[in-house]
Amino acid sequence: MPKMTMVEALNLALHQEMEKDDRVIVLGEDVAVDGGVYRVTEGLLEEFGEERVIDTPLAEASIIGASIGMAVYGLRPVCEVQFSGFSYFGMHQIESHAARMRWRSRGGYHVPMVLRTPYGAGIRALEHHSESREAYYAHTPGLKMVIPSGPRNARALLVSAIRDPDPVVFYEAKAVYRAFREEVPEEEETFPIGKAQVVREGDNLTIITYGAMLQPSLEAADTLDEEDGVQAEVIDLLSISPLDHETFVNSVNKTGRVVIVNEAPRSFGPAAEITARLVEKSFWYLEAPVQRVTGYDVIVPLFAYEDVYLPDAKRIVRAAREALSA
Amino acid sequence: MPKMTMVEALNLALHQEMEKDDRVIVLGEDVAVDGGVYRVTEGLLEEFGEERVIDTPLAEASIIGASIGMAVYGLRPVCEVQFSGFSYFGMHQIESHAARMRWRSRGGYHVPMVLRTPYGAGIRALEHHSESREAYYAHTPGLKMVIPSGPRNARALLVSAIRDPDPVVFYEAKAVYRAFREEVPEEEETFPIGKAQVVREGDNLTIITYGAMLQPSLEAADTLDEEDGVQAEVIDLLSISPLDHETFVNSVNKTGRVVIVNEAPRSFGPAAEITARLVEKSFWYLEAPVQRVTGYDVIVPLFAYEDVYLPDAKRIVRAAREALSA
Amino acid sequence: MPRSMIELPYQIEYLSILDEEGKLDKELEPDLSEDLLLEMHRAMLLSRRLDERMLNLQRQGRIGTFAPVKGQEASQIGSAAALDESDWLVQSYRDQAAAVYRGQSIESFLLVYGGFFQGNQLPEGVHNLPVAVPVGTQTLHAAGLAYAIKYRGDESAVMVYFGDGATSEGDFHEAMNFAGVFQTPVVFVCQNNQYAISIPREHQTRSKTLAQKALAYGLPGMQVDGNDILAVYVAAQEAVERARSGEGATMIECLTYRLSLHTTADDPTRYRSEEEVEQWEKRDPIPRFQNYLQEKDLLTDQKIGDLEEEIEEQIQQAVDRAEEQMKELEAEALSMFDHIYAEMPPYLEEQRQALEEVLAEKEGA
Amino acid sequence: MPRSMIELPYQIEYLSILDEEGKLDKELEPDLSEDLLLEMHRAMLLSRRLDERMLNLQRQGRIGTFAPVKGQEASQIGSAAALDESDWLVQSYRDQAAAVYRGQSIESFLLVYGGFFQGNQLPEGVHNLPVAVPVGTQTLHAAGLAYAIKYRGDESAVMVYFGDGATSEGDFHEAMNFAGVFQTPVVFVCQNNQYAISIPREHQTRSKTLAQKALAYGLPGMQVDGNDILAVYVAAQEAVERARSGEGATMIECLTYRLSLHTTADDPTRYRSEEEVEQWEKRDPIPRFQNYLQEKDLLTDQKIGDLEEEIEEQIQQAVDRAEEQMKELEAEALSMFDHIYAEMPPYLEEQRQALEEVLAEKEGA
Ligand SMILES: Cc1ncc(C[n+]2csc(CCOP(=O)(O)OP(=O)(O)O)c2C)c(N)n1
Ligand SMILES: Cc1ncc(C[n+]2csc(CCOP(=O)(O)OP(=O)(O)O)c2C)c(N)n1
Ligand SMILES: [Mg+2]
Ligand SMILES: [Mg+2]
Repeated sequence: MPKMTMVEALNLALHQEMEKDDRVIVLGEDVAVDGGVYRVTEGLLEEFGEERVIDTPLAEASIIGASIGMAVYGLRPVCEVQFSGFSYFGMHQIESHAARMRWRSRGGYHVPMVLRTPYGAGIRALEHHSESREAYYAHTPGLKMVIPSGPRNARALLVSAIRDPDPVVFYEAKAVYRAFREEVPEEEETFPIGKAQVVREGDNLTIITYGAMLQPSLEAADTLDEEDGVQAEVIDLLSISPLDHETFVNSVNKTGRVVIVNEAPRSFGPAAEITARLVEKSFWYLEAPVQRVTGYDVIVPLFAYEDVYLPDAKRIVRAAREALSA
Repeated sequence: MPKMTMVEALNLALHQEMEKDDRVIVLGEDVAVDGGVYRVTEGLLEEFGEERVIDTPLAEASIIGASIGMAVYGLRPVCEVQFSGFSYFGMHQIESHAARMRWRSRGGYHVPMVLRTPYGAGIRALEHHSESREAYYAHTPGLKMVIPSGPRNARALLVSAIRDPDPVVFYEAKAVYRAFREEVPEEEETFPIGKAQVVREGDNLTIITYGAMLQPSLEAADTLDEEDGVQAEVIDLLSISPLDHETFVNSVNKTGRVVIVNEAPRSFGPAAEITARLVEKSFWYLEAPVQRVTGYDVIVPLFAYEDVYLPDAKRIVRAAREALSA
Repeated sequence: MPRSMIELPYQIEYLSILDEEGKLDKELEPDLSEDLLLEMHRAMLLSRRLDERMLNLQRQGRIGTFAPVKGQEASQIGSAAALDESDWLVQSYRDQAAAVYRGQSIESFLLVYGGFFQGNQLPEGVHNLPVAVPVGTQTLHAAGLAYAIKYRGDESAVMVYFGDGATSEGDFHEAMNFAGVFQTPVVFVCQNNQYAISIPREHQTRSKTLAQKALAYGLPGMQVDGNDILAVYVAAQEAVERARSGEGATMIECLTYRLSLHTTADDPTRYRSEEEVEQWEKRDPIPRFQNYLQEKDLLTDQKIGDLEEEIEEQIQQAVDRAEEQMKELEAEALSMFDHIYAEMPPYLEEQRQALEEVLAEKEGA
Repeated sequence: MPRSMIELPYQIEYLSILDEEGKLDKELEPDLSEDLLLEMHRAMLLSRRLDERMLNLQRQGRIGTFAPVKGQEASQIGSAAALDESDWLVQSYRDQAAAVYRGQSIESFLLVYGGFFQGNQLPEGVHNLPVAVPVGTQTLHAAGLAYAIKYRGDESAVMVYFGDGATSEGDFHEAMNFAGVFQTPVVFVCQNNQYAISIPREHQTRSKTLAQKALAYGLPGMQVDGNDILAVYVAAQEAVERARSGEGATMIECLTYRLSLHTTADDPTRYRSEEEVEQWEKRDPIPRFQNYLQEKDLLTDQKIGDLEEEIEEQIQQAVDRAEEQMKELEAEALSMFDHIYAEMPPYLEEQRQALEEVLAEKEGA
């Protein structure tokens, strides 16, 4: 199996799905000739031509709105918004139409589109290039919200997202894009949307996280093992919506202690919903307050302080010890 | 003191603030000649002229974006988006600029604007006219998010919002607009943004809510009193962000049992954040799982089923009994 | 050329064929079949009577808010008549005339405006999109649909309706630009009915015509008398042909007038004068066309009378069916969980069950 | 007029004064003071050298991504020079030339691109808005600012910069329309540098010029040679005058070229040819204007040499100051909590304290 970065793995998924299914088309700013500013769509133009790999005008609402129309006609548009910080330009199309067309038409039309967009901090970028606003989408009925954490699951989830009959917002962690390589099989792999994965087993504590925060969470688990003799179970959500609470509830019912890690701002963020589900499903098993390790409720600072802003293994360990000491 | 509807009370606030301060101007679709589709801005054109009471073209991003420019120049625009379901058209202006201008300019410029917009179900309206998406705004650093529950606090909070040096998203519950009258003093009243209010005292249970959900919550409290002999403390949040957790934490530390009521969809909604704060601050006082009584995670149905969709006193009572029986 | 004028590829045309005095420009008169002429007439009349009936139902509280078509029938029927079944119609919230003409049922609209989303289910084979309420947003769906049609090598056209107010929204701009760049087969039909709720056309934009906005996208734009169904038909037909033959998009501005309320929640006396409305009543598209047909001996007073009765009966039956269905559907509140996703995720299933319990309890009580 | 052409109030003008061969149209030559001419020249040169220096710093990892101005200096300085101090400049992310010309410091940009938001603090009295990264959004701020100016009866104008790509965004459309309807004193300056990252101008929109987009809003639009600082100045001056005198908004399209990278993260060889770049290098605005000044005996080789040295020194000092400040600011991470709100709410105060503890612990470790 070749070792790939997340960028390469996503590119593989697009190549293979486009080969298999001529309904799949790719559109966005700079996705064709330039191959995408992160090169996720590299080589697609050459292979599939400009009718299927479309450099659009600079207008996000139109990228999203036109994708809706394409999807209604039976295509499977995979559109790219260059940075998630610019996806709000099309928020009205997403909320008012992508998420509702199936419902509005009583199943007569549906919108099997994927909105791919890079999110998150950690790559020394400009303002608006470091946000994590997955909660907007996760809070919107009718949408699915997926965030892979590494090359292999990114590829599998993108394939699943493309085949999903409903609109999927697909966040790609810029910090993971080229951070490490993983073996990714040439043969098709999918991963069910709405399922979380236990990536490290443990009995003493549960760490729930996703996306770029998986790596520091695993690092923290190692530290806890080495320094505290604590076995942390680490859960990678992969889907933010539908949120697979069954998997993390099972874990917390076993460990009784939990740290949730997300890089989005804390208030009204993903960790809040996870906490609420735990309170509903695992209340009698909780032995300590749920710990949220998150971005602060501030504008993500320009990059001089982004490492301070971002949750890291240190902060996660700190929170874990808090949970363990209660 | 005259008895007023919420519409009249909001209108009073606008009249008085515009009289006092010529920086205050009002803009939006149909706010001038028509007096606003709900008549909240009625009479302002006649009194203050078309330079201060502006019928804009039909374009929400421009209403919001132009307000930002006006605010930077020192005005205090109170803009109206005709229904909150159309505020996402300007989401990029809100997220990228209204919420950030102070931060970006290191305090050099700020955006003292109010974005007034009717929200919520219960008035037999068309699609997109019944949503509650306050969580989008509450999750966005740099914004304040306010939702009054009745005529008197609506007036006081609108005055405070207009005077606030930061951008305030001001949700007005359509279901409350003309639902009842309250005494509203002619003299100026303000109410601090970021403060909740205990509107009914009780020792057995805490109900946390806001906006249009206050009425069914109070009704439920009455039922609990009459039928169960239970004294519910009812907290009206008024501000969703900043969220005044101190007030509800104090209450829950006393009662140990809590029901949160919001009409927004449940997942990733306001009740989740309130739950998370309680877990952080009141964990050791909680005697039962927190109950969320919310809208379902569906598109708000057209009006035939909106009463079924909306939380009502019955569902609140049910949840309260659940909390009490644990 | 240091200081010089730049020549633009398009100019803006104006078209009128049958004017408000009933004067016909014979040279421009389209050669339409008797059937089509009568079908268009019937569709306009049906829409007018449906408006009246719905207004009644609304006033009696039997349905909720809706937006009457009155005055704009020619703009809708004239343009929709230029479409084939395989073409697509992308509608907004005031386009019942065209939608019904294209095969949606009257009762489906009654259901929707009666608060039942079930009405939005389209009959098989009707290529309409459901009503889009957020102003201007549907123009982008049309642009994307048209792209897909082109990609598939199909020969259909897409027609999208929107109002004068909608031209101010960014989505309209982006849709026109998208359609221009990719030469997609869309016909942008602006029903300029002079108002966006209370905002008059002149206050909506400073441009002299709305049609000229097409120039910003290198597209042809045309202004027509939107109360002249012949002019609307001819313009639409040309644009649809352009679209089908791969020449790309066109914008048509139909000059018309909303003779009734914005919606049933609106009070137009707050923002416009009776005289203005009376002026426009004289330009009512229906009598104008009716006279034309009578002069052509295609209609008589007797035939019109029969037609009116037939239409009344048709509407009455639809109302009856709709009210019956509404009664039956009342108990179907759980259907609010349907069609949110293709497959219901577990957390929704849980919520659905919770609601089921609540409903059972209510029933029990 | 059954089928006829509609006359529009505006046509689109093209303006060039000093062409790429250095040929001067004497009749159109503006009568500018020696000081202003030299000041504009210096500002262009400063920007060019700053670009080069920043590229260096970026390649060495001392600052992060930024967008070079190279090639567009005349469009920026020519237009900004038409503004008074009391006028407003609303900038985007490639407008350092104008911003510095208007009084922002070089080190402030170095700080920002070095990752320190502290650089965005504007000096007192400089009426620039901070850099807006989301394409096109700033046009609306300009429209609103201008409205406020008009409301206050002040006589300032607002100038807003944006690119060819930005004209595709809905915000541009809405801003132009807003400015048109309310006749606000805005000058929309489009720096059409032929690319939006990799997307060439022709693929951005089907319209022949960008200037003609003004017609959609009933506004005057003009296309100028954006590498001809005299033409840019004259067009801008006229538009600013129009604005100040209450005649409303204007759009100016400056035909120019981005000679360098989109940003330092970009590889332009992927989407454009060397020949094309070379063609445009011949139209470089700086030598063209320099020759003009030399022919006017306002500059000599000697003077240019001195000026280059002076600029190098100026930039060096700014770099030194910036790097010193960055070092000092490194410890100020807690300032990320500042200026989120006028007053820090309690929950933020709590988070700030939590971070303080984390930082203290790290320091301790
Ligand atoms: C995005 C959005 N903003 C506001 C509204 C509320 N609204 C409904 S119709 C309307 C006016 C539309 O005017 P126009 O486009 O001219 O169409 P008309 O109603 O005249 O047919 C407004 C403001 C809406 N539906 N969508
Ligand atoms: C709304 C938005 N979408 C995408 C981007 C990413 N992006 C940055 S610059 C740019 C191209 C802009 O082109 P143009 O307007 O011509 O300006 P130029 O860069 O050529 O000066 C893009 C797509 C952005 N900053 N904002
Ligand atoms: Mg209209
Ligand atoms: Mg450009």
